Amino acid sequence: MSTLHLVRQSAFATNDFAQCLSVFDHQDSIVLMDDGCYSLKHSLMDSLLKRVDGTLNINIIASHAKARAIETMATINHIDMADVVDLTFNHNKVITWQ
Amino acid sequence: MSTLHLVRQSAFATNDFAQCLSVFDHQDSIVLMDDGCYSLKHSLMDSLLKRVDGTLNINIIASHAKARAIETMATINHIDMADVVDLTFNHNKVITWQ
Amino acid sequence: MKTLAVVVTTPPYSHLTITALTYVEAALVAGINVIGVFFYQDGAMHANKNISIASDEYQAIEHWQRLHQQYQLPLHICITAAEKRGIACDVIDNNQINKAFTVSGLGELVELTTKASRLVQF
Amino acid sequence: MKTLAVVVTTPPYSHLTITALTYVEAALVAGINVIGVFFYQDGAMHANKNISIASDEYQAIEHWQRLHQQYQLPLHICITAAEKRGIACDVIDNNQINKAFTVSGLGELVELTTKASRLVQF
Amino acid sequence: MTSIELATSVVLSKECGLAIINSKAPFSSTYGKDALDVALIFGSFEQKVSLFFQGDGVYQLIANQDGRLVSIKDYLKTFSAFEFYDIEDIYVCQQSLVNRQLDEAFHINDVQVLTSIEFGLALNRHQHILRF
Amino acid sequence: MTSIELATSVVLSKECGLAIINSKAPFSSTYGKDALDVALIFGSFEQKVSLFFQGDGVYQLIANQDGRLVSIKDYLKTFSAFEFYDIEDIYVCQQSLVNRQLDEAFHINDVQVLTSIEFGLALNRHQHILRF
Repeated sequence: MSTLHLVRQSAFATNDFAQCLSVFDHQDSIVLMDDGCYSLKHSLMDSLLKRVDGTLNINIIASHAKARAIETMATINHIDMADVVDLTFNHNKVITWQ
Repeated sequence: MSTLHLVRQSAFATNDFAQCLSVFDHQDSIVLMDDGCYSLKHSLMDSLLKRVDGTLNINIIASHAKARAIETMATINHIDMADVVDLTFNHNKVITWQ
Repeated sequence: MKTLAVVVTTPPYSHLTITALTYVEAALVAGINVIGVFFYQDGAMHANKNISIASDEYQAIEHWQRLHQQYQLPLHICITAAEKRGIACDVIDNNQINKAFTVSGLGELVELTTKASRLVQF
Repeated sequence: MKTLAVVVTTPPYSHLTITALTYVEAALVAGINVIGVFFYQDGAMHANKNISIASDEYQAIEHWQRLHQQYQLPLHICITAAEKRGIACDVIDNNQINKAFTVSGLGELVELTTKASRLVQF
Repeated sequence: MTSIELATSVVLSKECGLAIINSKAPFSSTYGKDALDVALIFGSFEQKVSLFFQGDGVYQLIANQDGRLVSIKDYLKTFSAFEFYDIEDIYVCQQSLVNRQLDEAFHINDVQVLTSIEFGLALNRHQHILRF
Repeated sequence: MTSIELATSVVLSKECGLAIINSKAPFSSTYGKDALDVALIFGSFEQKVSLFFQGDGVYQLIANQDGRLVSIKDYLKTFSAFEFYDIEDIYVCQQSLVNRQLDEAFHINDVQVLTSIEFGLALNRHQHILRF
């Protein structure tokens, strides 16, 4: 039973990403899209990366990050929208945090 | 040169109240209205109350707080919309944080 | 003379608009010269005559019309914001625009801002 | 069979809608059976034929129409959400509603949700 | 099968229906009412729907509110119809309550206060999730 | 008059025009574009307007962005017209940049990076304030 979390808002602006992480399970995956890409640089993301110890599936839509001039790191998967469709069906359900 | 700050959003949901406080001057006044009333219970408000040491003019629209079942404290002025109009002209300018 | 200009950016079905209306009415009752309300962003939706809000909900548009009639309060909607939101503004005998509202450009906001001693946004 | 239902709550002039469109098109291209898109809240504004977005901006409504024609993608707007936002839905020969969209009730969302193996909200 | 595995399989087998997460305070936007309308229509079509309250959404459940004081038709009163529509699973995030200094005093009965982990597990039992 | 009083009176006497606070990131809403339209119309009417960037609004100034990658017409390019419209006072909150791990590398010239106190003082020099 895994969940795909679509994160669409900046963690610097709203509390939504914190709510996402509070229900996040180790089998789940995250896709950062739209302003959710900014959350990559938030301290909540650092905490998450430490908590899951490198086993976590964190993805970012490459074009959304590049449009915003966000430098990403190698530990994050750079994906496109076709990959998001695949992830939708590789997980049991989807929650959109917007 | 004083500013009236109209705070309309919950500090628990968005970063706007933090931005308001970062430009807040000791001559300024705050009105908590709409979901801004919830900010009364946020730790940022505790910090503010400590910082200004009781000299601060903090107001809450009584009907907005009561509709939300928010318990207010005696150190806060309970006002109505006519008072907000007065405050508008007792200060040099208004910033709305929404 | 205390003069006030107000900018409204919330749509008629938002409860935040009730606060804007209450404030403007309190200002008018207090004898403040409210030189105009400028509806920008989603606020422009107020001028759409086809808007239908359930009858037991707050009727923001009727209340703006009432203030317009009772106090000759000028109500300006931004034409660009309105057209983006599906209000046709360029038609002769336009029956989609509520007559209490004047279709204006952003220049009207400049006018209001420079004339008013206070500008308040909702 | 992979079946997908999508809920769109952002208006046509929001850039967030581009992401929804890109996702739905990627699903269709991948051969997913997208059984319908349900436009709720501000998403209902998509069906307003009078919406006019500057020609050099992204034309979300045209892209939905294209997907509707190319893939017979069903596009449902919620009638209550639409009427709140100034789209008259109860008129015969209604010329305010974009023909690519079907005026539906929330019951259609129940239908889509129970039939789809995945429900994704934008 | 250990008792933990048994418990897990029971949880898994119950997967069904729609979960609605409410994340917004009640009186400044129509999100709460829009979510309620979805919940009631699912109920009236006899489809399983559960309600989750998290973040500022928990304010929707707090006792002694009165929207009429700010000219708002109080849709929160309709929450009392949940029983009639067989909407029985109503969950609230304990951490969200604590953060906001709120007591567990609600205007409807049978609200289950869950820790973040329980809240996540309960969400996970549903097939589809919408968030308002 | 002390030098501090003198400095204060100079600041006070300059009070004029409109300040626009930009608080939203550029590509997910129309707020940035809506604020830009207001700034340019004030400029074209030869009214003084100053731009402030705070919170996620600072993302509007960052170099090397490209909205076309996500099919958005890049209104940020229009920022280069500020000079033509005599919009000269462009302020950004340093703390907002630091929080977001952003360098002071902007896509337009003459952006002034201010501490929170300076940012507040600069705002205070204006007669009217709008925030988008």
